[in-house]
Amino acid sequence: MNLLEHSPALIVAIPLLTGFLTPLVSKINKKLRNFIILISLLLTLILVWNFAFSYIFPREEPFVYVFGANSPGITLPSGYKIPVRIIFEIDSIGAFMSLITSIIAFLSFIYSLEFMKKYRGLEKYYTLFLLLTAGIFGMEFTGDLFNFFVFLEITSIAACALIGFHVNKSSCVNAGFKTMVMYTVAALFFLLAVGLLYGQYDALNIGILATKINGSLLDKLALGLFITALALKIGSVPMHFWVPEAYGESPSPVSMILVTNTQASLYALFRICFTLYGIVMNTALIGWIIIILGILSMFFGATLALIQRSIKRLIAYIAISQIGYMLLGVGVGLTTLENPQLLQNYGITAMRGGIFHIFNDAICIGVLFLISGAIIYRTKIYDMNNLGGLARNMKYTAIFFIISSMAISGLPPFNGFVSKLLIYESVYKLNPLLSIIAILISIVTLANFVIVFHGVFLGPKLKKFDNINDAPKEIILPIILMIILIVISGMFPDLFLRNLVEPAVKSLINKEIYISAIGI
Amino acid sequence: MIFTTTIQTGAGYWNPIIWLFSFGLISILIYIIFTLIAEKSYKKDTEQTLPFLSGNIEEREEKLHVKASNLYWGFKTSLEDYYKFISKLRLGSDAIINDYFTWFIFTLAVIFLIIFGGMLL
Amino acid sequence: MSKIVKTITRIAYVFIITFGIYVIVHGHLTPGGGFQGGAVIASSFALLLIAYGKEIKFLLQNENNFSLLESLGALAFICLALIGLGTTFFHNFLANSGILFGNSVAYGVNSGDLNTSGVLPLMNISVGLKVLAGIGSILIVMMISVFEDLGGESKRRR
Amino acid sequence: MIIENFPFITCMILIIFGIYTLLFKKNLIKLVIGITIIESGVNLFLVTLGYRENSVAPIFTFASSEKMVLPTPQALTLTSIVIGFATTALMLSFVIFIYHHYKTIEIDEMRRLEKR
Repeated sequence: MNLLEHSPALIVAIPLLTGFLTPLVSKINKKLRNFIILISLLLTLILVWNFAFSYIFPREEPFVYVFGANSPGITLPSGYKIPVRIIFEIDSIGAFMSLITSIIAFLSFIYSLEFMKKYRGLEKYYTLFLLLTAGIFGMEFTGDLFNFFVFLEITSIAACALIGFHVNKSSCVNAGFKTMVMYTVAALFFLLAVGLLYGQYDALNIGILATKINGSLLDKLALGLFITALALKIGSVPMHFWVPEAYGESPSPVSMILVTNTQASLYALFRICFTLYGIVMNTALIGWIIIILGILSMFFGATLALIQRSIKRLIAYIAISQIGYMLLGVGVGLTTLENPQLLQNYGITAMRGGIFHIFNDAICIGVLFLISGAIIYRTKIYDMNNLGGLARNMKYTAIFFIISSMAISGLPPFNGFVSKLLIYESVYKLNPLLSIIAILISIVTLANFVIVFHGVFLGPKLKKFDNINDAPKEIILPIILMIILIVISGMFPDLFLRNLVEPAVKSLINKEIYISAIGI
Repeated sequence: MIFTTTIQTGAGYWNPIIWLFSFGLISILIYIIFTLIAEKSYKKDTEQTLPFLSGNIEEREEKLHVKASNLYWGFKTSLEDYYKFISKLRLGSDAIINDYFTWFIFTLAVIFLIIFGGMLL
Repeated sequence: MSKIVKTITRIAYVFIITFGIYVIVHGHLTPGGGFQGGAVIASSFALLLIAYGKEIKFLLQNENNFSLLESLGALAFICLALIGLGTTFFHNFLANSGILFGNSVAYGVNSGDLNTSGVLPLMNISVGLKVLAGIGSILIVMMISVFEDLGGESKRRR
Repeated sequence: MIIENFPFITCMILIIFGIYTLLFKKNLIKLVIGITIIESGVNLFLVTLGYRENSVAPIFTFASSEKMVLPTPQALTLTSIVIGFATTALMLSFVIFIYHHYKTIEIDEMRRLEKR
């Protein structure tokens, strides 16, 4: 076996290893520490890209990686086969999510270098950061419900400790506590659902459970628990409370990677709805639940954002409403899953829109958090009412803000427009009302960014900002890289749709391939 | 070719290159039209460009900026009832952990209702 | 704390630590393992901190070293897993090899052999190290902030 | 029948107690206790799933019966206890820091202080 075939394990292990190496190296030299983390994240990025493009996307069937042995199960002397091993099972959508995670984690680290420089306790910050990254990769790779729970809790703990990183600010600690309570509750209900399934079928593996599941009363109970717990983790209305707290109070690079963490839970929701329950349950019903959650998130997120005063909280509410679009797109795909004709007619298009929007949301919301971080880095002010006229001092930041906000509110010719157009035109065929709401919410989103742009960047020059200019290179560099990604994916959406999104959509729809890959 | 950018969206298609091209063309057209019908009597750097504040003393420049939370004032005021309703439902930012958890249990109950009720239909 | 508590703590903590080490080392034979043993050892730290308070300078001043020990434990764990990469991650390369912990397990009823099951005892030990250091450092940080709170309040009362 | 289901009933009761605590108690420490109660309920549920009649734990030392239970549920429970420990520790540390800032751990008090 060549070393590249161990990529799934290495992708999780390298950040973990570096994470625990960090406190040791930090004793010796701070620069060496930063260098090691940079190298490890770069290595992870390269490994993820190589793995995705040489092992996942060209092949139809998912890649199964078994820990500690060569086959996923053991055969007892009596001939009974049980899948006892820890396995990673990666298909196109998992690889797609991990691509996003690797980019975001790498850029977020570059940004942290300068942004977090002046704080103490950085070795703990980087340890938690790398732990969070490893946890997100684990969530996206695992083919086992209990391991998913473990990685979910790893990310919860790391994320909440990062949210409350500024322990001398009362709002940060408060946000960390609230988020932790909600995350833990969600994870416990998730575990209860896993237990309900295990008690009936003696399996934890998603593929094996999917072959055994028969839609009994307990299965439905577990489905309800799964959907609610994961809907809390993705911050869907009416369980969105932790989102503005967490995104709004955490350091900006952390907010960016938290968006990816949220999306990993979104991936799990899709995986459970499509693969685990896709065969036995009425998927139209689950699809409608997800559509309703999506519509609620879109509507309340965008309208509540209008009355926010803190710039980061406003973006957090926009992030809630963007999650709604993904839920809407993929939910519409889910309603048509049982009907191949409707699926071809509009279901696949909706799912393409929804999945492509995951990428757009990670990039655009991420860069918006970075930009707000750049503003906060220079002015140390969160409240938009005390800001103004910054376009005179921070020219490039203002331009980047325009591009990213146009992209996320769905204005042509950027990437957000493409995914939203795909969603509008396909959702219209299911129910015109959904499409109309989606378009209206896009307008409200744009209005929100007009508020930010006018309040922060326009207006007369303020005296207190006289000696402020654009943020330093280390902060601008990741922003520029992400803006380039936005522009490229806006100019050549076909490149992304055909090479990344379509395999992901296919792997969600063709659930039998995922289920049969374990082979027990 | 890798860079074929036309995307079929179900009901239509989208091509950013064509869009950019036509956008540039239309902008140039509009610019030409506006320069043709522009006001000829406008002169730069004269008194006619100053704002007319009906005799009031001009405020200091810093105070002229409309603050972020005052933007869309009318819109927000007309939606005041909606925001009051939201805050009565404890969905806004004034909710506490108990409210968060109440909504969690509520959603759980509703989703159970839909799943079990939907099966009966 | 009263003299009785202090005396009993002084006697008991040695036994608690010994028992914790037993639980860690016998993780692959009896119920227990790295986490449980580590938690047992850490509970002795908690006992010391509660009984003696600020007198336990050995613990209170060594919070950083505890964090280092914690990372060392985790590093050892991951490195052991990485060495298995010859076949797969987490592969038990020491089992039945005859080197360290390398005896093969006897079939049927037997009294248990400590020198078996390959990397598992090593992993138990590293996990135990991580857990005892991790819980220890958490306890120390919590205790320090609690002492600060108590000190602050008494100052304000004056 | 009822005796067999007794553990399941117990963990249901535990979970309901935890939910009650989270719904109606306004003290941060009590909230953490509520979460811990739910957690114990879930852990009890998991470990109950692993129970099989007349079989022994899968330890080779002095094994008296040939029937051994699959240790997966125990492993799950153990992992979830470990994770629960970590989350509880993190939450309690947050509570300590909150007490540092507000000098109270009652939610109502905290809100009053925030508004001022």
